Amino acid sequence: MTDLETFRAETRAWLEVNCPPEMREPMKSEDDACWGGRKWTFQSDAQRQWLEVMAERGWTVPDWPKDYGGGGLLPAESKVLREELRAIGARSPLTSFGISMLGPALLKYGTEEQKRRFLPEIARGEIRWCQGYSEPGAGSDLAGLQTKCEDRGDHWLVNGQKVWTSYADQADWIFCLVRTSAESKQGGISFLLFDMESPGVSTKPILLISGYSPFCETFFDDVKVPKDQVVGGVNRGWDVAKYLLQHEREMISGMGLGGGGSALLGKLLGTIEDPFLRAEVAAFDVDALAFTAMSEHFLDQLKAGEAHPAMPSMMKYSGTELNKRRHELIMAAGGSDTLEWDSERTRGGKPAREWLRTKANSIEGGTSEIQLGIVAKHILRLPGA
Amino acid sequence: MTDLETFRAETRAWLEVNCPPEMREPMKSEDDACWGGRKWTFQSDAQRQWLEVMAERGWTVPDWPKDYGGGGLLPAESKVLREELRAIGARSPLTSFGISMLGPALLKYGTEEQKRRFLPEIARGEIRWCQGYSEPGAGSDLAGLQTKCEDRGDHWLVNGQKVWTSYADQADWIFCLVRTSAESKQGGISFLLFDMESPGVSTKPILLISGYSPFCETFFDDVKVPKDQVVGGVNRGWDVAKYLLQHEREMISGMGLGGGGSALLGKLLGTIEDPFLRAEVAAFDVDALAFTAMSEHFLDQLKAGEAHPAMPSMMKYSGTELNKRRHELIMAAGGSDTLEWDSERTRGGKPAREWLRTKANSIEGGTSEIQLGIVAKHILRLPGA
Amino acid sequence: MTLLTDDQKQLQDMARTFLGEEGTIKQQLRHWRDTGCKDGFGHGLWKQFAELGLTGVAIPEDQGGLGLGATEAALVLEEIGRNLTPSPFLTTAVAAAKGLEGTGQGERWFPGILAGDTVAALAIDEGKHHAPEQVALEARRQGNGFVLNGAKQFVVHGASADLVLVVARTGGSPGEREGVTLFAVERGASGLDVENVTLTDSSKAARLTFHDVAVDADAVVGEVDGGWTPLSRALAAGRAGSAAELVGVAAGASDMTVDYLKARKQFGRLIGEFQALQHRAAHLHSEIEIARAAAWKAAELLDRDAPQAELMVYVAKAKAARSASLAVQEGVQMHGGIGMTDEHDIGLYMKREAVLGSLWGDWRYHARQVAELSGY
Amino acid sequence: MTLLTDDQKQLQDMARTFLGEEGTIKQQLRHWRDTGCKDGFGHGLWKQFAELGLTGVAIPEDQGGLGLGATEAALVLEEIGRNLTPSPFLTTAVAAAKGLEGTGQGERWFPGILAGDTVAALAIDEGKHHAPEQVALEARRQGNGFVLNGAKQFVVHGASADLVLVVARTGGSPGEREGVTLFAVERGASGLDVENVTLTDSSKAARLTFHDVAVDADAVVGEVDGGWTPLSRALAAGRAGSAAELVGVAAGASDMTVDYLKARKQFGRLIGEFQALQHRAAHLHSEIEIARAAAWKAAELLDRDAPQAELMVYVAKAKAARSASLAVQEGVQMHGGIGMTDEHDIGLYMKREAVLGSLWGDWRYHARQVAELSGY
Repeated sequence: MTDLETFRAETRAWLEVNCPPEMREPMKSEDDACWGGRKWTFQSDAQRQWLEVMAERGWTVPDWPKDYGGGGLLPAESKVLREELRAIGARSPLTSFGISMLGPALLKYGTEEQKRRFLPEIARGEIRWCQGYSEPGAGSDLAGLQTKCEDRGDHWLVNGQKVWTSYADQADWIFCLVRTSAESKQGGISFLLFDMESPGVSTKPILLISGYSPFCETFFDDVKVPKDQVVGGVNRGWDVAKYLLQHEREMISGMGLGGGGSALLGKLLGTIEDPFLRAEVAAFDVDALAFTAMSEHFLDQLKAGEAHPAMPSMMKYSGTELNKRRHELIMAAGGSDTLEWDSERTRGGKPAREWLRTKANSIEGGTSEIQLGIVAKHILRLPGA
Repeated sequence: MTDLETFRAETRAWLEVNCPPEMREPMKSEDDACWGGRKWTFQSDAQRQWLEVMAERGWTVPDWPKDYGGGGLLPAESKVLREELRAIGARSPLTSFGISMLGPALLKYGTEEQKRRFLPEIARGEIRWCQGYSEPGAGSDLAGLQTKCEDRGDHWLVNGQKVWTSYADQADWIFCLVRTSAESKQGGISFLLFDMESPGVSTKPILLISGYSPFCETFFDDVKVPKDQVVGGVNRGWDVAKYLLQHEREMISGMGLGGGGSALLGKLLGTIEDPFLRAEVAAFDVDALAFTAMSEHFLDQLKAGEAHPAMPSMMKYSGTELNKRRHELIMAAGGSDTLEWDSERTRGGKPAREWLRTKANSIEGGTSEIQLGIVAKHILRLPGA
Repeated sequence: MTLLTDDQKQLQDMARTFLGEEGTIKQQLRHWRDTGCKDGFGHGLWKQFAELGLTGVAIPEDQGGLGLGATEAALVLEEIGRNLTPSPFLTTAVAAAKGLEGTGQGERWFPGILAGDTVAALAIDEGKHHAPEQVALEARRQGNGFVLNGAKQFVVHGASADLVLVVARTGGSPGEREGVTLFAVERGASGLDVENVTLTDSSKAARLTFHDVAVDADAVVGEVDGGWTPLSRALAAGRAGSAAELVGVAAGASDMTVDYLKARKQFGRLIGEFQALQHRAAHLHSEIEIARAAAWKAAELLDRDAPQAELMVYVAKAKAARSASLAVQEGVQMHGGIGMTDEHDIGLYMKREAVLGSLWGDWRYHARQVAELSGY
Repeated sequence: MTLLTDDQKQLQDMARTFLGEEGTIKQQLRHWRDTGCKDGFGHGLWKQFAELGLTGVAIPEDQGGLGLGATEAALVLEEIGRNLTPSPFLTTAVAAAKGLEGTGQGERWFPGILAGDTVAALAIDEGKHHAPEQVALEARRQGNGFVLNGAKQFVVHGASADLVLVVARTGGSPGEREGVTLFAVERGASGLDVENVTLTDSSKAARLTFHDVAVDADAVVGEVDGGWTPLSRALAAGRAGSAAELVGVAAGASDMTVDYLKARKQFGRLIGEFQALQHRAAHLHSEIEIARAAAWKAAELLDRDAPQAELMVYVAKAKAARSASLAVQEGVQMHGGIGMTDEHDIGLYMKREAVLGSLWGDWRYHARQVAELSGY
């Protein structure tokens, strides 16, 4: 047996013992995810146990170095682990912006001290992070942000407002873009980390058309932040921000089909009486299965370091547009049943609310228009893009 | 009976006597149209007779003044005539760029002498006109044209090249945009009329992907043109050009569905075995019938002087995109039969050649992109459009 | 038609002013939604409809109405759509009124409708998809009347309705048009179970369950076993009307979006300067114009009782639903984040389109009818 | 797979160089088209395929081939698609070779294919639409062999073929997979009428008419009544291959168009600066990348003989055809007038897409298979 075969056999055996059966059942919705953090209440013993054993091995972040709480796996091993997890239908032990967004940015731009301080907490799911990027006046034009961060000698003083902060009301810490200089648009931005319990931080959930409030407005009123919590250097946060955005898009594109994964929509819907709808669903399934193939290919490219840096934009664009189409079709198949907004029959209007929720997919994390512009500029190299 | 009812009764009776039965059969293709002109060979006695009797009454151009060879009808009468012609399925007696494009421009911008000289010949189908607008370097950017027109005292001297001149090789005269001044882009353009038999004019058909050559390259080599053949004033041709373009787009949007008219594509295709294709055809028929309703409405608005000046752009855009879709579906329904390029079975590859021909619909007469830009600017009044 | 007469223009102006002033999103939709109104609309506004004569738009003059037609109804409904005004106008004054017309039921019901006192609803669907031929709700003869057993859903305004037009089967089998009978069932009928359901757009529809609901013989609208005739008339008017309302929804969403494109700045420019958005907005505008022409054409043909009316109603509903769907999706997307918030009105257009687009058949249903009616 | 191995990258480089130098539009497609070649491709180039070993890409090593698979064939076919290179590679070295594999017919036919001497064709369709189950061409037992009667169409390279794999019915009824038998019919068989038809893309396909064409028992490929097995193998390889070639067509058209956007000026700017075109080009690029991933995935699953291969082949062909159709339509439109001329190459991509997109089932056929195979 090669080393890799040995690793596979051992991993399989270990998972067999350590992955609780409940954690092998498909997630019914996003609500089943484990986010961790100081305020987290585990939904079951199985959920707690699965996080603990995986974190213990560093397998919440299998390819991070062991020193920072990771598994220290080689890319090939990491792939084997993914395959084995997929084979038993294991749920992700931890869903976290710390893992998918901040972690990669810290690994690349953080100081040694920052890595040792923040990464292990992320790996163990002890601190839940949120992202302070967008502002009311700066949506797609992210670099236009105005949240002011002044150097007060022994600390930073932050004043301003963020918007679209996902789960800010449930997060422990924030990674935040702030303006440390007005002299240059992109060159006056810094990337700052701080505790959401710092005095002067407040959040206000935003009610969405779906009736859910996954986002907040977040206000900073004379928030004091220690000096060593800037990542990547003062006024050099834009590079960190962009790097992190790529990872965010990878994550979003990975979620592309939401809870659907590679399951055929037509199978999910059961008998489709309307032949016209059936045709549309089949056309959708063609696109969705093709996109799933692309996602696998992209992930392999990524892990092999061969992915074009703008590819996440392409994936994010295609995946989110597909997901919107998916939910349009689910609504069409559900007919007037799915139009019920808060009946028990629809579990409180779940189909319609999820459908409306997907409309944000092509806006959050950079609009579809922004992604197409990035593809045009960085992949096609069109002039003036 | 009101005057209009009387007019309707008389018209109906007259048509019954004067419209030959052959001219009431649907046209099988564009080839059945009567274009007239010095080089024209009538395809049948019926075709000749129909043109003659209609021209006699001025009904090739029913709403032009009688002095210029028109029928002098009021808008309401004109509408009655159209309805009665449609009721018996009468073919158009004359298809002509003189009627649809040059005529309206002359009526608005021509001198009295020009109107009396050119309009009656157009109305009678004696002169076939072609349009000299596009140049190799000036396609969508029409005003960038370079064909040079110099004032040589007693005549103009024209040198340059046009492209996409429809049927230039069969036309008698050309209405042509030329550059009389280099000082201003749009303000240096004049609108010139001249005989295609003038020395120095030559044409070369362009072979298209359809295998047909409806367009030519047209070359002017020291062509002398009399001074009185400028329309709308020297260096003031751009207004004439734009006005004429609107009429061109009206004409094209009127032809929107090509030979199809308001006939349902699904009926035309007969049994559609593939349920997916059937769904697409039905969706197309919905769009096509809705567009037909729009065309009727637009025509009525136009005749009533209530149409927004940018509406022809909207109609041209929608109609040509529909026509492309129509032929995509015809090809799909025809399967491998329609892929045969020159067999007798396909009458020399007619379905495929017509399909390819439609691809030019959204390019000629201003691309779809140009039309959308016009709608954005002039109807939606979006900034910087 | 295809061009409005002066009278029609006046009616349009009147409806535009009335609904633009009294029927706004803030005063009506949001108000009734946020106060949790059980009807989902305001009876005061419905009274105003009556005072303006609008409740009688489709009711014959000799029965006290304006004696106008589908075209005039379409003009009013476009303004209703534009303002997302919740009201029982479509179900009561358009669909039900046409269903009752000439059946002898007018005398009983038109006065209440004209006065703005009566709300009417249509109970057709029994499953999640519109399929009127599939009606299975049983109406069994009993004595001088009938006994109804079965269930209905997606009965818009069903819980507020004084009158429910119930499509039942007195003969034949599900799938057949023969054997269908239309009944006028009054509010509070014994054995009638009403579940008031809030829909995505905050409007109310009911699920009705009939347990041995007894009705008199004179509750029959039209002929026994011949209910397809008044039902078709009601559905044609309702579908043409919903097409017009959808055009209003589309136009409202599109106008709001174009305004936003002219106001919102990003990257130092108005976003309306970006060509990609310009082209999409121009395409959308074209689609809405075409949908309106189709809706008007359908109304004109209905008013002329022309044989092509049936086909064109299918076309109009399908086209209007597709255009409105495009309008609300482009609208939300072009608004960006703010478009996702409950606070902004654009999302309300998306919700309304979903309900109205499905009512009495979604666009696929109507496209399928085009194919079937045309024999392909 | 999903990432290429070093060997595969080498093969891809080789194919790219070979076809980019020898298989160009000017040297091959236009040359054979404009000289009115009856085969529509050059035998010289086919010999070069053989010299490079490419004719044996799918033939087992122990029978003299490279013993590679669908993935390697896909890499070659993408380059063929990009250059619009006319050749019998897809029908002969991919589809027919897989059909013959393991049937005992390899010994007879592989040497000729390997040498670049033999051209093979598949005769499946009998109507204008692909429907292999519907085969009706009759093969009646006679003595030690069979007699064939019936007709075939869309037999690509049928008139140039030394070997035609004919799908016939020895049992069952049209619509059934049982009772289908695959026959290897040689060029010049008596009673075989060949009409050479030029297609839209200047390639040649034949209409074949069989009048009592007698074949020996050893012309049977695989088992009598069991022809569905080798036919499925041939079709899976052919469809996956045509998907890969379509990706090449799409990529070639898209690259040509993006280059044009960077070169053509209008209104004083490069047209590639216009945002509406940028977004459409970026969308197109995404679609092509996704189609390629699907084509590669289908090839990988075929090579692994995985159960999901059938589904993914349907997906790949459907996705590739749709993406390529988008690519050629956007390509012609963005080229403007010049794109409509025969002189420019972009129109040739449109013509090729039409033929290749239909071959062995258009995208609707394949989407329908996805639905049927998945039981909805």
